[in-house]
Amino acid sequence: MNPLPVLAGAAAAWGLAALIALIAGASRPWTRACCVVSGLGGAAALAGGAASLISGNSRVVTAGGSVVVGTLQLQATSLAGVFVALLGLIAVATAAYVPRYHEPGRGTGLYLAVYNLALLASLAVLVAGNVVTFLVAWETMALLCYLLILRRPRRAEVAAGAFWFLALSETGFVLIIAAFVILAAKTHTMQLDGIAARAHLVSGGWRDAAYLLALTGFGFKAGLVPLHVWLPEAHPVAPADGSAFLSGLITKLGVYGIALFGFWLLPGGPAWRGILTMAAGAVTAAIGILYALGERDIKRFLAFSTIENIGIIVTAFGAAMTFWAYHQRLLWAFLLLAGLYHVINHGSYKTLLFLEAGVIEHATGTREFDRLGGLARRMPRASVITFVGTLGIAALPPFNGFVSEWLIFQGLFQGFRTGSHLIAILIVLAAATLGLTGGLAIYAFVRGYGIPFLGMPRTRQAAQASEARQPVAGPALLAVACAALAVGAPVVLAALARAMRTVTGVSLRPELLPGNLTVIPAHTKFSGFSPTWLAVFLLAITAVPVLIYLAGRPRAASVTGPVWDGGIVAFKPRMQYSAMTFSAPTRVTFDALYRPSVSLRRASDDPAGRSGPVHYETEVTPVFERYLYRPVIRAFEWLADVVRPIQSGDVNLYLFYVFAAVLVAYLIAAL
Amino acid sequence: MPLWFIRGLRRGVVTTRYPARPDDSAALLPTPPSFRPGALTIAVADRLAQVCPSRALTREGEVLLYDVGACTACGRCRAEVPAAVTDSGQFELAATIRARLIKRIPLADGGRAPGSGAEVSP
Amino acid sequence: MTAIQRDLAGRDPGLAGLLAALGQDGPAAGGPVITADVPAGRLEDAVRRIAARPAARLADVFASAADRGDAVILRLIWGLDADHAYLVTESVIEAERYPSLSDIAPAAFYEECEIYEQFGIRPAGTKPLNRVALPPIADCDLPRLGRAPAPPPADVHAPHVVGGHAFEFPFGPVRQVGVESLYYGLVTSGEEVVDLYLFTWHKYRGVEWRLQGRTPRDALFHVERTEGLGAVGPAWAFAAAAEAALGLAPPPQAERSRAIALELDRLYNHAAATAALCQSTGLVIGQAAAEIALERLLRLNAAAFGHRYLFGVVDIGGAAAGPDAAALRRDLPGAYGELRRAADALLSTNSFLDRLEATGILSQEAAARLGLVGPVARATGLPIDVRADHPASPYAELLPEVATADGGDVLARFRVMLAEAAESVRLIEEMLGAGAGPGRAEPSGGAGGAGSDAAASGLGWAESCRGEALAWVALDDRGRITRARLRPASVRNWRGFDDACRSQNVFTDIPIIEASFWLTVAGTAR
Amino acid sequence: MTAGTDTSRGVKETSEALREAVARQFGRSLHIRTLDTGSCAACEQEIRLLAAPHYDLHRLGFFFTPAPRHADLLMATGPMIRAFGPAARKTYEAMPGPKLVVATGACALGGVYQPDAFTHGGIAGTLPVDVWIPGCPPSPLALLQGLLVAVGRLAEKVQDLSFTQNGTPR
Repeated sequence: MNPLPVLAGAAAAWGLAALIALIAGASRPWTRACCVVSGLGGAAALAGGAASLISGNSRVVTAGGSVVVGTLQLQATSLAGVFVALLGLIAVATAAYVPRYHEPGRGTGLYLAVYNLALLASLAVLVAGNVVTFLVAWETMALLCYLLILRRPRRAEVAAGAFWFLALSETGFVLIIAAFVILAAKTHTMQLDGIAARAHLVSGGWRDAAYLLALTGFGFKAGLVPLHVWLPEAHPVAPADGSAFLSGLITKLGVYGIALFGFWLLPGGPAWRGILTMAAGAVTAAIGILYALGERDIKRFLAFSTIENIGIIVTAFGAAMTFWAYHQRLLWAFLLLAGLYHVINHGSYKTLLFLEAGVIEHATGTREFDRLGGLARRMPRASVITFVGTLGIAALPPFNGFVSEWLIFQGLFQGFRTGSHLIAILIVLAAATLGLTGGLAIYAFVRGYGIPFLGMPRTRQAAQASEARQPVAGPALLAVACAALAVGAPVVLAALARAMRTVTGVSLRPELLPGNLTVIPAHTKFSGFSPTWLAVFLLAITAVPVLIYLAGRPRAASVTGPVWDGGIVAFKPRMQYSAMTFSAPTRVTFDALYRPSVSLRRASDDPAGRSGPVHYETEVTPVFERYLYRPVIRAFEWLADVVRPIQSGDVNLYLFYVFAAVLVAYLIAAL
Repeated sequence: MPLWFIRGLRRGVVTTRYPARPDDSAALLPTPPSFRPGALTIAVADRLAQVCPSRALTREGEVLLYDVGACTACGRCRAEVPAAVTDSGQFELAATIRARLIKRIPLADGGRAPGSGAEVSP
Repeated sequence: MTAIQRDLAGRDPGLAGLLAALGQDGPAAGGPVITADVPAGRLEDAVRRIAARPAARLADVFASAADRGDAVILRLIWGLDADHAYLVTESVIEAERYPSLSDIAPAAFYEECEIYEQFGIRPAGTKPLNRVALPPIADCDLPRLGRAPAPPPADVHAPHVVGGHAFEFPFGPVRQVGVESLYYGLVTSGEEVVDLYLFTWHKYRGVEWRLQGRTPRDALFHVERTEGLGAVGPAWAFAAAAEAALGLAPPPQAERSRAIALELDRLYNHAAATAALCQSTGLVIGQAAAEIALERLLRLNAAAFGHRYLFGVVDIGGAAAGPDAAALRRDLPGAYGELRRAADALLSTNSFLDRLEATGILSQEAAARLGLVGPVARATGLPIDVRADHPASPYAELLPEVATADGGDVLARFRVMLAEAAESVRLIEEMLGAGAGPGRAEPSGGAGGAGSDAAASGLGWAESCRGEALAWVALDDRGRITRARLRPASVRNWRGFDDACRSQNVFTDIPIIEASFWLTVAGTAR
Repeated sequence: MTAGTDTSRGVKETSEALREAVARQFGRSLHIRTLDTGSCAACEQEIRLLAAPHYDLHRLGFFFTPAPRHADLLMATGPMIRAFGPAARKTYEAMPGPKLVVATGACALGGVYQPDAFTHGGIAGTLPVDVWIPGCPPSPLALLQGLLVAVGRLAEKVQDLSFTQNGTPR
């Protein structure tokens, strides 16, 4: 079947939702209506994405047409289908979340309008069939996201965060244009599949240039280190569903762009291209999780964890390209598949976590780890849902993160198949980095879940938190998705594998899935496991002790008493690990990266040795902002000062500028 | 570490065999006093009760109440009236009922012969 | 307390000037204890003058209720170690406030807190005090030595609030097996110890209050049981104080008998500290070796004096028990040999030494500032040893040599203890040669040296295994105690403990540091 | 766990039964938690020495445990400072039953300190005592005997001692 009509329906729904929100979004019932429509659109997108996965590349639909902007061309590819489906899932979950999260009002109306348009623009990016459509949609999407972040423009940090986003996004946009222009110029076509078909005409140098420009340009959006700085700035200031959208989808659009160039427009390429991509990914993953461990704000923490996951995905892509260069087409296709599966998984649980972060913020009025605690007792629903997401993102079975990361690892471990020792070592090195990342991720999310939800409340707000009238359905839906994507992994992977054949031309079906719900990393006789049966098994072994306990309870006499506290007068909330003390070991181990600064005030420094209040602060230095971006910014300010004299305000002078510009243009054309 | 091991072997076994066999180090321990009822007159009993710092000795009529539990075996009573007080040499004093640690020691001849206290005084 | 008399000529002439400045006439300041009356108005100036003097340390500060009205007599005891004398200044405080001593001599802070809790007067200034003995119970009406403080305003006690990214690790009061109850508030950033404070109020037994109205000999029973590990030092100090008040001179063989007990006390305590160090570093086999030595030393105590912990040896005016010289000569070398062998083995075990080196470093400056004593102070290079600085008989003739070390870390303390143990053995053998036995000087004439307050009060000291133990006793004309001040060494050295624990150390070092200090909670919460 | 609060009579009958239960349930192995309610630290030293080579209580199946949750027997020393009472009761209540309390040393038995504003003068009023071990401090041998009496592996001797010369001093 042709997915485009379905997607058109989704687009229409979102347009309508935007209209409703714009006109009557201020009132609660209309807000609900808008969300229902938007949710329907999401469902349509989900269906469309699935359809395009099933049907493979659909034909191009051309509409309109003018000499200036070219034609509007749409095309549902199976590569984009993955992202479209994710877009749909996120849209549905968010639609269920919004009505309880946003208090009705004019601002909400506008916000929802912008949000639905942003959904529309993102869809357009994904179904864009030619360069112009893609670029226009991309820029629209960026601007709309900028407005999303500006939900509360009064506050300074909001403006700053939004500006970080816009600045980096535009910088990246320029590079993306350049990449497309190179390809379009060398292949004499603006159509994406045309470019893909004629890519062999482009000389190696230009191919590499185009790819590097694309990697960097999309890297800004995806959040590759050191192009990641906008995420921790923009995520905390946007509303919860806004940041969920940014993390869940917008960063993935960057990944889509990289995949677009690396696997479809310019497949293959020299080994170093893959190695470079892989290295960028590995570094991003490690740095991302390390900074996450240094964070005190839940949303900044989640933003850094997003950077980590993007790193994992890009590592998989880079390794895939490397394998291509060594004629390991099977692994090439397999790692692309694993990466895309991780895209879906991360999209689901990261959205979940951001939505729950919003719940926590509304229930307690803070996002600071060290002002929370003991929420599991006060907010059981939120804690269960968050726990599912946490297990997923910490890549622990039986949830989905484990499956995709396992696949990626299995792919990397087969680096030896390249036949080159150096390459094999490099790939295994990347695998080791991801190993470190995975370990730290578990550490980080033990902290990320334990500090807010376990222990005793650290502040009065946390002690009085209540989840009554807090959104549930949206996150719960995503939690179910997390479980389904794990248990049903073989099925999903099978569908993906078949769909990707249209991109890679490699059939993974028999190698990947010999049946009986087992997954094999491309090559049989290497390894393999069954996520489904693992989940069943885990449930079984957890059930056994529970059953024994339930069976034994009537007979066993038990006395419930207070916790043994060493006989102190009373426990104080201060007597439990805080977020920063919990991650102190990493701060000590990696202090070269963190460059932590410590400020300490204590009464016992008094020469008489009196004891009393202590205050201990430690701050992590934002290395990239300080040592990379600040100089650049200074340089631009300097440049601005230099060129200011040109703007004299004299009309004749400006006319002369125009004349000179035209002259130069002619000269260039003449040569 | 191996050095430590060898040292240990050279050192040999020092562990007591108590309770299977008596332990001779018990002879060194300070032990609660034992009284000669013959030499205990009311006067002596009062002196002992007065000198006992832990109030283990009190006179109740014609009986000297001796609380072994409260006694610290400080030896002051022995020093006060050596003729009436000696060492019991008992160290296995654990009791499961507090009352079993309180001994009633009858005083000699109903406490007549008030001078008798002077004879035993040093 | 017949300490050898030194006359002013033997002393640094500066002292005469100082005393003159304090309004003292020279001759009166002949003995090892100089008493000076300092009016409250001139107290601050006097403290500055004395503190400015080299080798003058504030050994103790305590108060006692004056006979008339609500006035409080504030006594400062200064150890003028270079001059081999103690200087006791007495000031009558009428007001609620008195000049803040800890601003000039920081060592006075802990005692300022004590005095506030016991007498309700507090130092001038707004600096908060710490809770020392009173439990944090709203209506805590424990009997006081003086007048109870008014319901404390909020600013009296410094609250132990932890801010920022650190958290408080509560430890105790019920801690490991076989150790005293003690509460650590351990403030940590997750790795290093940021701050540490102690609560000891749950062991406060009001001993000083208990002693009031008792006869010295009756009180001695409780003094010995105030700090059972190392009971001889405080007991001797108390007995010496009472003897000074009563004007008694114990017979020499009794003094030697006390001194032998004191050195045996030092020996077994250092052995116990060695065992504790091994335990805290997880060297079980070394712990066993040290404990064999410890048990043999305790049995030696029992054989020599009839008590494993040497209770009941010291007596007012002499010694109630004399050593069994034969047993000592027979068993001391063997028992000490055990300790020596264990120590040599430990000093050649690197895994052990590595834990001790650079752990719990205490600077000499801190030790001097906080007025620490004993092995802890000597391990920082401060040669404070009462046996040498204020030699009471028989130490005047023995001339013990003071063991010091540099670095002030746990290893330094360990080495000091070992050196002291060796010195103790030498001293014991020497004293056995001179002959020792029981004996008691009976009060000449009416008991209690019938008379004025000055005559019936006295200061006593002894170098216990933990350092200088001080006692001050005032008797009424019936020879009963009106005010007894006990200052075991533990009271002093605990205040250096948190200093040693802070900063560069991590959790696991704290038991090691505690073992190397080898203090008792009972001694400080008395 | 109100046994800790109500005073001796009610407790006494139960403690007899309790001792049988203890002897039956863990006749040979027992875990000990110590509790310092204000002692002078000498009793603590003697208790530490129980584990030392000379006495080695492990050979008799006794072990020390820092966690009351794992302890069967509480060795309490000291006169029970009033301010420490709550902590002592917490410790006792943190122990699983059946459990024994051994009052260790003259202070704990009410010898050295009389009841006053500072101390209860003995632990009997605060905790239900099952075995009393006199001594100041009780020597490790005395402690061993007390522990063995506590688990019914040794008969107590003190009740047929008269502490008089013509009695049966043995």
